[in-house]
Amino acid sequence: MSIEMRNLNKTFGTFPAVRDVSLKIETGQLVALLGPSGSGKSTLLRMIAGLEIPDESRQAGPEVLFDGNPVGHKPVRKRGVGFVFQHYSLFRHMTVFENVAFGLRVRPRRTRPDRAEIDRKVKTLLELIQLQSLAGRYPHQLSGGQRQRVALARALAVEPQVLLLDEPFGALDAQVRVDLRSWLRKLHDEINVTSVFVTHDQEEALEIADRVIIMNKGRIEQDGTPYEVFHAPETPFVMGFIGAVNTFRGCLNSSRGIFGPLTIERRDFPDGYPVAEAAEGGDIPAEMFVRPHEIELKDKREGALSIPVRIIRVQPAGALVRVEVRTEGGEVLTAEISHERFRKEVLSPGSLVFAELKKARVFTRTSPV
Amino acid sequence: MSIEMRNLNKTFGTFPAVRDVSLKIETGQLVALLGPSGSGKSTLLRMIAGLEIPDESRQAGPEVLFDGNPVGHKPVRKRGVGFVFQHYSLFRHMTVFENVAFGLRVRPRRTRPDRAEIDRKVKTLLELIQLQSLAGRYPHQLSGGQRQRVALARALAVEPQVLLLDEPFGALDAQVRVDLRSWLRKLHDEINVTSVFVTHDQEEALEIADRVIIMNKGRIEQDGTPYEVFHAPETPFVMGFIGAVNTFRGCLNSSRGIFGPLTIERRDFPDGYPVAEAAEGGDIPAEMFVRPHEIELKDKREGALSIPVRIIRVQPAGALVRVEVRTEGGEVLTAEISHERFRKEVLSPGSLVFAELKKARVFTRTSPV
Amino acid sequence: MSEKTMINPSGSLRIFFRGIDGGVLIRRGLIGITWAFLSIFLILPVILVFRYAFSLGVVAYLQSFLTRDARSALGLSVFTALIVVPVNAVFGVVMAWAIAKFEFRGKNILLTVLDVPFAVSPVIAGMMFLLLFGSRGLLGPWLQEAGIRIVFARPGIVLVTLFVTLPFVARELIPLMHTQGTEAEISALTLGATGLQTFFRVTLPSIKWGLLYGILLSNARSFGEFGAVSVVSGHIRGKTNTIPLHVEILFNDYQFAASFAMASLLVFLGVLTLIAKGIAESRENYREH
Amino acid sequence: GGQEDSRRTLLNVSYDPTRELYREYNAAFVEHWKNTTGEDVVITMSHGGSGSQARAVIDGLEADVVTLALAYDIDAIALHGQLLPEGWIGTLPNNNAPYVSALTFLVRKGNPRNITDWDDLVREGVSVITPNPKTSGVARWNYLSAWGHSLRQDLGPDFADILQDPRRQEEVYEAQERARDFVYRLYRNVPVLDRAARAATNTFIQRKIGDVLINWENEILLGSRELDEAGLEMVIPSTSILAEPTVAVVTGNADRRGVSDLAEAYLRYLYEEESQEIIARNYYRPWDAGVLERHRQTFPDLEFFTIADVFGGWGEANRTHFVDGGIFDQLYLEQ
Amino acid sequence: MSRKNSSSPLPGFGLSLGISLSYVGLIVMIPLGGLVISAFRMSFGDFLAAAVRDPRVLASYRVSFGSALAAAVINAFFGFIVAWVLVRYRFPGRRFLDALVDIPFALPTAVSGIALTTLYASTGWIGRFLAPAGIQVAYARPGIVLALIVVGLPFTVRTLQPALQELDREVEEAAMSLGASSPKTFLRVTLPTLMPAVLTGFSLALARGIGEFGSVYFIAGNLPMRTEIAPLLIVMKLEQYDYQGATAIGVVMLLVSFLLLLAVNILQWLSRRSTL
Ligand SMILES: Nc1ncnc2c1ncn2[C@@H]1O[C@H](COP(=O)(O)OP(=O)(O)OP(=O)(O)O)[C@@H](O)[C@H]1O
Ligand SMILES: Nc1ncnc2c1ncn2[C@@H]1O[C@H](COP(=O)(O)OP(=O)(O)OP(=O)(O)O)[C@@H](O)[C@H]1O
Ligand SMILES: [Mg+2]
Ligand SMILES: [Mg+2]
Ligand SMILES: O=S(=O)([O-])[O-]
Repeated sequence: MSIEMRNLNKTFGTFPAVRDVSLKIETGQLVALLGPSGSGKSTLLRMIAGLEIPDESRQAGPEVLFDGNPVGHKPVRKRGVGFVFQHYSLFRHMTVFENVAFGLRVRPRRTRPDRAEIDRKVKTLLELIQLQSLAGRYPHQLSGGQRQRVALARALAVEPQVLLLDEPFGALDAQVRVDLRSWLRKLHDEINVTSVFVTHDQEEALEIADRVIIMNKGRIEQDGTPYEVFHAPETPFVMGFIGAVNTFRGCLNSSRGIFGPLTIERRDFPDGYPVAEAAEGGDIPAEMFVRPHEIELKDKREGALSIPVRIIRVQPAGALVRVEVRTEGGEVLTAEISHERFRKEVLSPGSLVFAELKKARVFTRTSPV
Repeated sequence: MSIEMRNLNKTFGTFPAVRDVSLKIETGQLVALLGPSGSGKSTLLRMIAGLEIPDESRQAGPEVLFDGNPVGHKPVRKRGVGFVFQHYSLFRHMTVFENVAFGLRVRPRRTRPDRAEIDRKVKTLLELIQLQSLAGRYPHQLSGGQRQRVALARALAVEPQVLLLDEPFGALDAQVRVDLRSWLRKLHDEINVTSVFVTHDQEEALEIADRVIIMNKGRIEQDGTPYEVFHAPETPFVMGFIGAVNTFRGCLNSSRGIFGPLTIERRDFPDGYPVAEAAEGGDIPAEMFVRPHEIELKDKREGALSIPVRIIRVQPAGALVRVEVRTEGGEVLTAEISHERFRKEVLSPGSLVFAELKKARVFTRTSPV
Repeated sequence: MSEKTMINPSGSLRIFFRGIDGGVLIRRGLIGITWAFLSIFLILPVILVFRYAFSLGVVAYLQSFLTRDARSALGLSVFTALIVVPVNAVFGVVMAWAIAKFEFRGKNILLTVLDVPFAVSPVIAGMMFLLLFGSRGLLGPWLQEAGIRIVFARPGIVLVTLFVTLPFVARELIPLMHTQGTEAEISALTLGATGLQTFFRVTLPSIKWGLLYGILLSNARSFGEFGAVSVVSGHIRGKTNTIPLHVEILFNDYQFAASFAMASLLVFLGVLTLIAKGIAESRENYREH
Repeated sequence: GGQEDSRRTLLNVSYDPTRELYREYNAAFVEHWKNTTGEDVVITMSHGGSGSQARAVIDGLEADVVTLALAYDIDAIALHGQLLPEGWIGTLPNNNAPYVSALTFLVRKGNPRNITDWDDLVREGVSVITPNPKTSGVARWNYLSAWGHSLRQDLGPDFADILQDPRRQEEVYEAQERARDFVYRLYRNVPVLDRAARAATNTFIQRKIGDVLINWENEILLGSRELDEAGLEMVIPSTSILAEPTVAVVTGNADRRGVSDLAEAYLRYLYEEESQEIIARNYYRPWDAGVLERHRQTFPDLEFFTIADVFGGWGEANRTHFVDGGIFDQLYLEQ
Repeated sequence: MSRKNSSSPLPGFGLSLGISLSYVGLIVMIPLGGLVISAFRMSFGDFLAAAVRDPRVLASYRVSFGSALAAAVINAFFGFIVAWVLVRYRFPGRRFLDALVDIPFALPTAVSGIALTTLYASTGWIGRFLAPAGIQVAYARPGIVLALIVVGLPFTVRTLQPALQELDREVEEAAMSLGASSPKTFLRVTLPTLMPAVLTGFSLALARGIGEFGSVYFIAGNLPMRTEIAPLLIVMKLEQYDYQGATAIGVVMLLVSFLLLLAVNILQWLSRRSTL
């Protein structure tokens, strides 16, 4: 089922939690809503579920459409969405089995499956979440990860066509989280449903979503594939929020950019020169962002984007070696290089090397490059 | 101040939370206690602080020594340790300033600094944690990260020579955690204390600690630098716990190892052949571990450690490109390759490539290679 | 377990080394004070009640429940409780639902009003109903015209008892429901449950022990209320005397043993309530952890 | 069951010490009524402090007859509740008092404080138990009796007449002042003010508080009978006010409920000889001279004075002594 | 009372609030209103004369408020110890004591009054030991305080217990690791943190004590100006057919109780807000 939102706004008191969001999610997608705390992710999700009513706006009426049909008038229990909370919110007085069966048992008599059918369905679901053997347990007898899986199965039991998850792994240990992530991805692929999940963990979003929607202060900052938001962030906010980043503050004019230790001629910019407007007036303030893995450390200066730096700390534990360096101006940069490279170069704290920027994104106040 | 522990045991009821731990931490080190939930990290830390008394053991008496002097008889308030709790445990009825000043104000009159002196000290500390402007706020008016910094400043106010931190960032958002990590590292270097911090987040431990102690079921599994525990794990547990890993189950005999799709001759093992004992008897069960970044994806078979695989999923958002592949036997492996490499090879889902293991650690039941 | 060992409320074990809980001496001292204080103020009076109740032997004790007046007082108390307790349970749950699950302006005022019966002197409570329904009260003449008797009859006794027991169920449930939040209910709604299904299948089971305790407390209070009922009862022998009023009458009639026997009945009721509460709490803990 | 519904009931609202009396009398009356008319009736009772009982009737307690400790309380019902005519007094013989009583003392066995008359009650260190005149009928009688005794000591046996004599105003004034002081000293000796006669008896006998209890003669006789082993003695003072508990039909209620005839008969039968016997057996002084004579043993003679003669009736007495801010309140303000 | 969070998805807000308001209105507000209307029927001068000018009434306030205050203070103190012991220590009989605390909720006040009087009268089990020392409990101010301690005890203990349970042990450990001794930790950290609960329990016990009648009536002695409590005066005024006087005192007491309760609720609300 596709989900469409048009002109959604939500104000609490005078605080605008969601501002003018329009969005379409295609059938079968797994979409991540990513953003810092308080950015309105939960509120948006709850509006989709019908747990929050969008503000009436002056202009075009706000709408939530499922498969093109407005559902604004439908209460939550008629929308056919599965909703999963961060804290599982399992029914404490019911066993795992009863929790999962709940949605079937409360159906009106006409559409309620018979006992055997419910039994069969629940068993299938418990197999899906690999908890067949724990059907008789109560929630307090389960681990966090198991509870979360039960919560998911419970939501799936009513065969929703839309699955909404509000920080489904937020309450779990780092280790368990990582395991459940790929499990959720697999599950989504198996059962063919449209899923939207909220997270403030960028790794989680990048790893499992087909599409990442980044929210900030109630608005959508960027909407794209994980690759796009990581490699082609459209705003400084997205740049900073997704992945680690080194920031250089400086300015641009028609012929060159000056960022702290670096003066870069127009032709030397690795990814083309920032916007036209820079060409016209005088200097305009700008920020340059470079990701750690986009910095190479070499023993001699190469090209225009090379800065002499001194190594402060080397941290070789991990898939990449993280090296902290200090520029002559005193700024600290982080570079991430591969172990192969690390073995080749002599990179011990104190030694002087050159940091070469292989890629750099520049944002002027108004627009990105 | 150096910290030494000898023969520490702690049993709750009949449950052994810490078993026979002996350990020496040198002055000025920043040590991480890393391990899964329930492995006894907090208990060990609390024993150092004097918040928990070690069990009397039959043989040699348990001892905690600071700079070589036993402190077993000293209550927590006389040990001169700074203790920082996961949930901050700030005093709710006191302002930030009063929280930080608490330790100075409760000193016996003889050693208590005068008002002006306390004022000065607290101000310096607030500057250190960059919260000068919030001195008058109450804890509930602070963000999580700010609270945690206040908790640290409060512990530092009494100028402890040992700083103990129990999951100092456990209750924080991923984003804030990352910021505070490097801040903690810097702080430790500036104020010259011996620090021990508990975490169950391996990234955190690897990133900031000088030394990582890995605990499991109350025992120390490995004790070494971040590099050692990541690149030379001594046990399968450490291997699995630190960093992502692909696991191959199989067996070894005197001339070769057989792991699922792979049969590897003795001479082909990239890191030497497992222990001598394997040479003697027949096949012994073993596990082979390969980290994702230690797998290369090539378009042709190269060498003995190459497996034909089909690509399932490519996830190029991140410093490395994560590729999931399936072997002919149906096992799923994860490889992490650099973006450079990714651009060179044609790696789209469905295509057939060869996964080459550049490194592999084999553990027999009793000993690692 | 050594002297220093204690279990914290959540049931886990911890040892405090000269911690704030104090050394052995302080610990023993405080426990001693608690025993002494509760003995003087609670245990001795209860013992006294039973001593007098059985002073004429078990037979006399049992016989004191068989007199016509005793039976009628028992009957009236039971009658009152049979009305008051279910009404309290239903309205208590409804009020707790509104207050604990929703945010609205004026909640503090409603909460305060809900507490009024705790704080209002029982005598004033009785007087309020007199001022309202007495024959010289605001509605009295009109009621008399219509032939409706409220005060000095069962309805008045039921009304004042409703008044004094009003907060018990809601007060017990509000904090409980507050900490439980609304997520479980919302989950039920997303699973297609109707409002009533949500309430009966999700909310009610998770508050049932708290509800039971609230009911027991209001039951005990309904049986035990003296001051307010005394004002509106009229003390008609065999008609409008409840157990506590009968206790007083017997006491005034020099029938001390019988009087304390009736009182002991209420102590039993109290003890029963407390036992039930103990069970309820242990069930609650079992579920939580 | 159904039978109970069809029977006519009569509610007698009375004060505390009459429990035993009416328990016996009601049985007798029900039988008498059955014998004379063939009708089964049920009499129900309500007991409490006299004042609070009157108040309940005013507030709607549907009493058909009231048998209270003082005429004043029934006046209040007439005045505030308009449930019976103002001129109710006199509708039955002897000012509606089918029995009267004296006020006597109860002391510990052997009379250790040697208390023989009212004057002994004001001695330093004697502890006196009497209920609160604000709420208790007998307490008012006690109070007035003490006051009257003081006047009697000052003005002599014909003090009732002297009080009315305009020529002896000055003397009377001084006597009243001394009476006031007398009562003041008496109440200084009172450690507990119970709410009603019965509570005071309990305090004295059961809790063993006080050296002397002033109470209805009937209450004391009854108490000492039921608790004889407690070691108590009755002391009869030289004088007492003539305590006249009064009875009346609450016509407003009885008429409405259709039991006027029954109520009327219920009260009238109190004056019959067999009832007067019951009354005497329950330690009330019967109105019937013959019955009284038969019980001389129980009811020794003493010097009575009446509230009408000495205090100008209940209305006057109440206004002077018991209203808020009256002399009784002032006594305590001075303490 | 209007709805702030109009978008809560839970059903039944209007219905449940409506029922709540109607029920509370019927059982609490209408009778309360009756009382207030009756008070308005008298002139302000009469009201003052009856409620605050009469020295005897004033004295009864002093007795009522004073004794209730004393009892509430004692209850706050010992209630704290009792709650502390029940929450923090494990010892034989703990559950028994814990259950006992609710007895005064369940026992009719008249019964506890009679029982206490019997115990503490100079001939009682306890009174007989106090009397020789010249300590009079029953029929004196200490007796009133005693009865009020009993009826108020559950209020202080039961409000403190959950607060103590919730109190994070780590906060105390933090204080000790900063060098604070046990007493200092208690006074500077534990106690201030529990203060809202202490105050709440104290106010509830106070409010209850001011209004208590049944138990006090038996033990007080009821001497005007000395041991006569305000609720007794109300009863007395009623029995003297002085409805206005009774109403006036009732309104004053009600006002005080109401203000106390309001203060408690606001206090709780503030402390909840400040500890989010
Ligand atoms: N019921 C409410 N009343 C008032 N403000 C609210 C309410 N619900 C949410 N808000 C505010 O709206 C903003 C957005 O809230 P929302 O829960 O959508 O954030 P979020 O992105 O989910 O954050 P988090 O990651 O912390 O869950 C927040 O600033 C929050 O304080
Ligand atoms: N007071 C206690 N009573 C009983 N068992 C305890 C107590 N404290 C800890 N334990 C048990 O001891 C074991 C070790 O606890 P500890 O708190 O040291 O673990 P941890 O490594 O810090 O785990 P986590 O990461 O979850 O904090 C756990 O299994 C725990 O259940
Ligand atoms: Mg959220
Ligand atoms: Mg821990
Ligand atoms: O019962 S009395 O009114 O006489 O005290």
